Amino acid sequence: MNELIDYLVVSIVMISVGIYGIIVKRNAIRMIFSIEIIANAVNLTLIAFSRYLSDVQGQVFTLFAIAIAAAEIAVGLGIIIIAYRLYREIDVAEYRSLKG
Amino acid sequence: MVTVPKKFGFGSFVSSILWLVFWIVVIVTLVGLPLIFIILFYVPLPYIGDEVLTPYLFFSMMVDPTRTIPIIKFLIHTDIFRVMVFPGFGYAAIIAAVTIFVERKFLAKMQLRVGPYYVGRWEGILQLMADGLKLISKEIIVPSGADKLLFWLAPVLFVATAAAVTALIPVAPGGWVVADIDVGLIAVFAILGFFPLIALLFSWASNSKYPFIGGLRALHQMVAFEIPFILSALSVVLVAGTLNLTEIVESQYLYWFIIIAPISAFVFYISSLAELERIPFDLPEAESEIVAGWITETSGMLYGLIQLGTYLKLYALAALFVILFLGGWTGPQIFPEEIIPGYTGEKIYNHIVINGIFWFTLKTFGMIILFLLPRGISPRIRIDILLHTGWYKLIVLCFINIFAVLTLIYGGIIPTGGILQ
Amino acid sequence: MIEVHIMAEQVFYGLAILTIGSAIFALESRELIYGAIGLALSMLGIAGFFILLDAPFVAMFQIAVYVGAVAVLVIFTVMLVRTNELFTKREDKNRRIAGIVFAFIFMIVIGLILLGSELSKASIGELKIDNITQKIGGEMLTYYSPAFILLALVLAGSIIGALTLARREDVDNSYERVN
Amino acid sequence: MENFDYKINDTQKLGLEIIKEASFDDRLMTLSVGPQHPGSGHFRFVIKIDGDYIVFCDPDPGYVHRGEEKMAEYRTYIQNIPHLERPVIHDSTNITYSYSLAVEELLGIAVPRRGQFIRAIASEFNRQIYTLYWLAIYGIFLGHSTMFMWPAGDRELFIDLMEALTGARVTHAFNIPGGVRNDIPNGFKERCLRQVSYFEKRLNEYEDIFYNNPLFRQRTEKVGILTKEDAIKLGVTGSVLRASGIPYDIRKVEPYDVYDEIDFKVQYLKTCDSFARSYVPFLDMKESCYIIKQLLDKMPESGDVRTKLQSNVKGQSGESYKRVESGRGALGYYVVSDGSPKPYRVKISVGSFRNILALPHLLVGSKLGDMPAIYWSLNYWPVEADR
Amino acid sequence: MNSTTGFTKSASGIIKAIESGSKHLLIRRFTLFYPQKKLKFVGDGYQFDPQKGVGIAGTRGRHILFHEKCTGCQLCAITCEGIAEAIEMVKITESWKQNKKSIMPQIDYGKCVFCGLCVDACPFYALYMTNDYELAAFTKTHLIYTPAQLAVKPQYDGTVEIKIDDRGAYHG
Amino acid sequence: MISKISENLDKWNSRQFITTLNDDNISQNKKSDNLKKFPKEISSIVGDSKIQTSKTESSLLFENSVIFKISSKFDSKIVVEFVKPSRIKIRVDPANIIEIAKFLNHELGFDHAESVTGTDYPKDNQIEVIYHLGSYLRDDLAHLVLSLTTRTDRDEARLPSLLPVYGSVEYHEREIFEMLGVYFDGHPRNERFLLPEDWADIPPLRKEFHIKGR
Amino acid sequence: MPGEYASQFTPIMYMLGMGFLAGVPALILSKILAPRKSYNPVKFLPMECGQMPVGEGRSHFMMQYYAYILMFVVFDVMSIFLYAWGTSLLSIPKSATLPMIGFLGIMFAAMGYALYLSGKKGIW
Repeated sequence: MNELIDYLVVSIVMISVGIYGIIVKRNAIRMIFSIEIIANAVNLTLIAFSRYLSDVQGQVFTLFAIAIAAAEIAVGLGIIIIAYRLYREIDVAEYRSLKG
Repeated sequence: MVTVPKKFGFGSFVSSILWLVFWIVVIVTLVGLPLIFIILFYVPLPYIGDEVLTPYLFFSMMVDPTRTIPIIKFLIHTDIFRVMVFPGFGYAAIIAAVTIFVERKFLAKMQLRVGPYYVGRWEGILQLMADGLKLISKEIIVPSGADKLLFWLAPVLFVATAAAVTALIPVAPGGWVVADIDVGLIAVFAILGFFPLIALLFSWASNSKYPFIGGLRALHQMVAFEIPFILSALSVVLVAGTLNLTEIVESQYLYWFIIIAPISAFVFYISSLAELERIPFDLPEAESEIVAGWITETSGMLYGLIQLGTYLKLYALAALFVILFLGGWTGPQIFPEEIIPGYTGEKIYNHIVINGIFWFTLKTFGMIILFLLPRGISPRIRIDILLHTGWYKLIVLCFINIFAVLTLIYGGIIPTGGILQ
Repeated sequence: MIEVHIMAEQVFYGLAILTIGSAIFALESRELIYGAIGLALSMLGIAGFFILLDAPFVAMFQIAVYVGAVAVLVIFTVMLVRTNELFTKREDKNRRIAGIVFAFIFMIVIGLILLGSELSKASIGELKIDNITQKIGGEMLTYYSPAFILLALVLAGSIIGALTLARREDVDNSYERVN
Repeated sequence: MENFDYKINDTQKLGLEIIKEASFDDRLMTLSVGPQHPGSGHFRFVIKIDGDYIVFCDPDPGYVHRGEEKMAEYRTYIQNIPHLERPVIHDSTNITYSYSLAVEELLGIAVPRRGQFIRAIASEFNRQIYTLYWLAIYGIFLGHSTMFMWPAGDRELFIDLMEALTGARVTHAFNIPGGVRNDIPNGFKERCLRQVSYFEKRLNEYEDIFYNNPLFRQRTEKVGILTKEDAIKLGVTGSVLRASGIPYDIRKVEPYDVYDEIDFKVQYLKTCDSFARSYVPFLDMKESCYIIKQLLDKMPESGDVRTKLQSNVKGQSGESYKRVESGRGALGYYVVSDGSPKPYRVKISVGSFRNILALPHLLVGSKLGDMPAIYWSLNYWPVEADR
Repeated sequence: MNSTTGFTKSASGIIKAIESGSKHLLIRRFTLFYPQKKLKFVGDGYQFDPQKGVGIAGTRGRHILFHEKCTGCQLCAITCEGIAEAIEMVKITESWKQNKKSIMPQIDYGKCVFCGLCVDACPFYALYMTNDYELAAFTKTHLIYTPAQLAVKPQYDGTVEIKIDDRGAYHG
Repeated sequence: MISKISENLDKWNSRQFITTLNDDNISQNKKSDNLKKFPKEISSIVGDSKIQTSKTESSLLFENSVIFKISSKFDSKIVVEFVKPSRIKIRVDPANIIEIAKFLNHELGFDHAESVTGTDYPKDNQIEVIYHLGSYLRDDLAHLVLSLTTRTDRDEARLPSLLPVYGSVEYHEREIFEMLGVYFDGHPRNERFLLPEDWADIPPLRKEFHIKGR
Repeated sequence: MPGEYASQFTPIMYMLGMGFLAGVPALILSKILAPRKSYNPVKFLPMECGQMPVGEGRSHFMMQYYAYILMFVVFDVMSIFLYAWGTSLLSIPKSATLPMIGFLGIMFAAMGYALYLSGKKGIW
């Protein structure tokens, strides 16, 4: 049977994939993908624990987390677009001049 | 001098059918029956009621029709029957087929035409079959440079997704629904969000410009109308207090929700038109601007599948309108309890279910006609007007109705604690 | 219900493969638009897990938001940010190896910690709640109402911020009629 | 109908800004509209779009009936008639009308009075046929399929009428130098009157479902504004010109045959937009019904309809330029004769070719969704422009 | 224009459009069911009176050639030369006394444009046009009508007439 | 991919081309009729011929007043070819045409060009280009069509473009360029417009271009 | 045991499978029945109105309505939150509607400002 630990393992693998993406990818949109993957892995953990405890609070947290992830993605893509317009580039390594 | 096709000869028609029957009988007796018996020898036989379904029993059922009632009952209550035949795919597909015929005749009447006329003996009733045969026998052209997998997969996905939407529709009392989900309403919205993505995927796969613009327009349209669409159902949920579609229908046994949420119903109607990509919102397929929109590169059966999916979607949304606002299957009982007076055998005819199906189908068809009507009377609108309508007008209208409903609930006019309790 | 429990394990493995595979595809696909589709599929897999964990409302929310909205937004951004060469730029190899190694180390360490802990023996029991959606709504509006208001502020701030960021200063198009 | 003038072409401002911006950017998409496009006819124009805005437009006509002018130099004056009507088979009486006028001037012959009336009736009917066809296509261009079917059906009744008169359904070959080919059949007058009164009723229904439809108004009002100055500069003609506020109609300014005896108003609007350009032909149809009634009323009961001509009649050397008002505006023929039985040079000056100049002017800066609304409102017949 | 009048105007416009559209659900259509029913034409076809120089109104369908009047003068062929090149003069086997050269027109309906100018050109009342317009054939050679075929008077039994009344126009 | 397609396309096109050529040969050989034809020769035209009109000289007062206005300004530069009811034809030198057109547009009110026509006169070795000018704004001029004519050498056909004066001649002049081979100096696009993309023959409206089989 | 609610969703999967069952055989049948003519390069070109295609079909291309899509993401989240409220409206105390009113108020303000921005300023 699938138990709590199985979900946690899936979550960890997802987080690792996300971390790999953040380290390797320099494309800003792909980095946002990585962040989303990590956020979802965390959501999965939350829901798994919520089910383990037979409680809805984890689900409420997940709803909030998803909402905030959506808001974050909107702002993140907005930033990417303004950066693209300024530098004609979506490679984060090229955004050095942002350091000021 | 005149070259008209040969006249229809009734005699030759009958003789050809007789030949066909003869050959079928011969093949069945020589090949089919031995095969069936061989299979029956190895396969464990199912229990029908209390007795094992032996071949003897099976054939004796043919002689005595009343003995088939248990097997029919057994079949009806399986999941396979629900998915394939009654509230599921078969029913939806038949309604979709009838819709296509009705649309063509209805539009033709409105436009002083005749519509399909020749195929089938009466008013071109078999036109759809002829069209299907034509589409099947056409070559499918995959444009060069297309993404082959997505190009073939997307129309099938389209039909499958449309079928998944129809799975959520309750048709009659007593659990006549394929999937009875607690969050049915949100599931409908979630699945409907897939269609523009499929459109965009298909347009991206076909490596052509016009489909590409069409796919983007489909996404824009979804963006403009998804929120009014979701919000317009909220005023119903406020009163019903549940997201389960069956319970929403059951909570309307006193009055239909269109009485307390007329503006929401109007918004739902308009947004459904937009979701269905029908005129006046058929921007993704606007043929005078972008040849045929996202289905420009489709040919043959791919086009047929997309059309099938579109009409399944039309049925699903019309049924959803009926469920949310028009009381679903509720209606006066007009079917008698017994279809054969004095019949005392096992009951196969449930008059409440039949009544529910009748009223549901009737209302759904009324809604489908309403969905078809704008195609006859209005031109297509432009994309910026569309976005403007969705964001500035429909959302405001939705909230007006939501607050009206809220006032009714808190004012005690609608009893708190739910209609169901 | 019995069938489901037999199926649940296979469904779980299928969903795991779908989720992780499409997450990797989202990061490694050649075309960014396919990457967006991969992300959407991955989120769909997560939603499948949610359903498996008896959280249907959250699952539907996940599908509606991620497939319906976020995938659309990402695809539009990909459309907006033109110039195809930007997307096909290769990463340098060392960085890639470092990333893979680090990810593996992280996975193994945390995995070992988890497997060694008591959690590995924890078993999921019967579900003791009904009317999940109503419960969620109730919790959200009573106990967590300050967080809810805060969330509203976050959403409002994000939309205003995103629009302000994406605005073009160089065009003064006060002539545009929206209708 | 509220009349108001536009000082600036405000719909196109944003588009023009985008053109400036797009010139250094690589985000343009080239679309070729036509020749196999549901929204072009036998015509092609290459557009470049930036998002939803058209920033470049290059018309490329010339796909059908090229070289009618050259072919006319190889045929006698009368043999030319079935050829010259090919470019606009829906308006074939009008396109041979001005040819007949020009050749009559070269040959120095006059048309009997009854013939002049029959000509005018036939040309009015043909204008109705053309305009109905045009209106049907405008309907389907904007996605209004009912507006495609109704005018197409009502056009059929006029075609039946023309068939009774001339014997052919579209390519009538009816006008001929010296008059018309045949007299009207028995009972034609009553049939015409019944038809016209029926059609006037139908026009009100068109107004209900199409012109007063708010969705149609949204599509066309304040879209593609061709100001009066631009209209004159670009030399557009016909309904496009009249929609820009200039009451110029050849039937009024230079009456040919019997039009100086007819009482009618030149229909024009001052809103200069696509709606006006689509509404002026409609008003013309209404006015045309009135003209037909008058013509039938004033027509002499009997008399000659045609001056007899030799089949290979020789013209005096010289030239003539005659214009009529066709469905698409002024239609002029410039015919040069060298005294032989064949014309030395025939030039057809058609309204379509003049109106098409306004297409890039209007399309650049407008939205892609406005393309059909602007393009077909220019009253452009692709085949006619190709000649 | 303020918003309320705009709203009422557009609402009334939509309602009128719906009314006008649904009204037509009950109106008789004027579709002609063509192969079963045929339209009634004026007269017997387009004819020409060379004496007066004026035609007689009628449908321009397939030609009819009166052998006893045709003199083989080629005027129809000459006229057609510049228009469609559909008429060719061919030898005929039987001899007519007015036709010394024994040539008569043969018409290729694959090329003919039915302008009727050959009828105008005939000074001997020999070539007219008839009401028959159903000339479709499977091969191009079947479209070429020899003088013998042209002499046959076609049967045309069109009876349907357009009727216009208060309920609309219809064929009946 | 596209290059491969275009290669194949070329093959395809060439195959079709060969078949059409063969068809033409066959049809020409088949054509064996001894019908009499009209003579092909075209007699030359006398330049200053006038046609008798039904109106008398007195009714041409308005037209003559317009002529007077023009000739009072450009005395010797214009040649009045004819004056007919509502029609005036004047001929000018190519060198003066822009000046005169500006005068006609801005002073006299001929605000648009209806059409531009070219006629080939091989006898005189000249090409005549005619601008039919009209007026939209002035009611009294509305019926009048003024033909502004100029002639150019056939072998070296060059004329100044009237595009700066009359915006409406843009496509008409392009048409004249490709149909008669008159190059318009100052026109931005002297290029193909109506003819096929692969047209490689002399300009078709010149008299030495003959239609096949005639 | 997890998966109690999952059993509700299995019929949807069956229905999806049914869609495939309807679609795939039709395509296979069509593949068998349909004629396959000899290769013609023009036939397989993407639609370009009868011309040779210019430029690539899959370009990066954007319409000028980006603002609405940004708004859509946030307000989609909002509208589904409203459902959580809507279902529980009858089972929670009346005072619990006050946070919802506050939520809606803040979102309305944001939406008004966003619509003002998207209408006024040029957004990609």
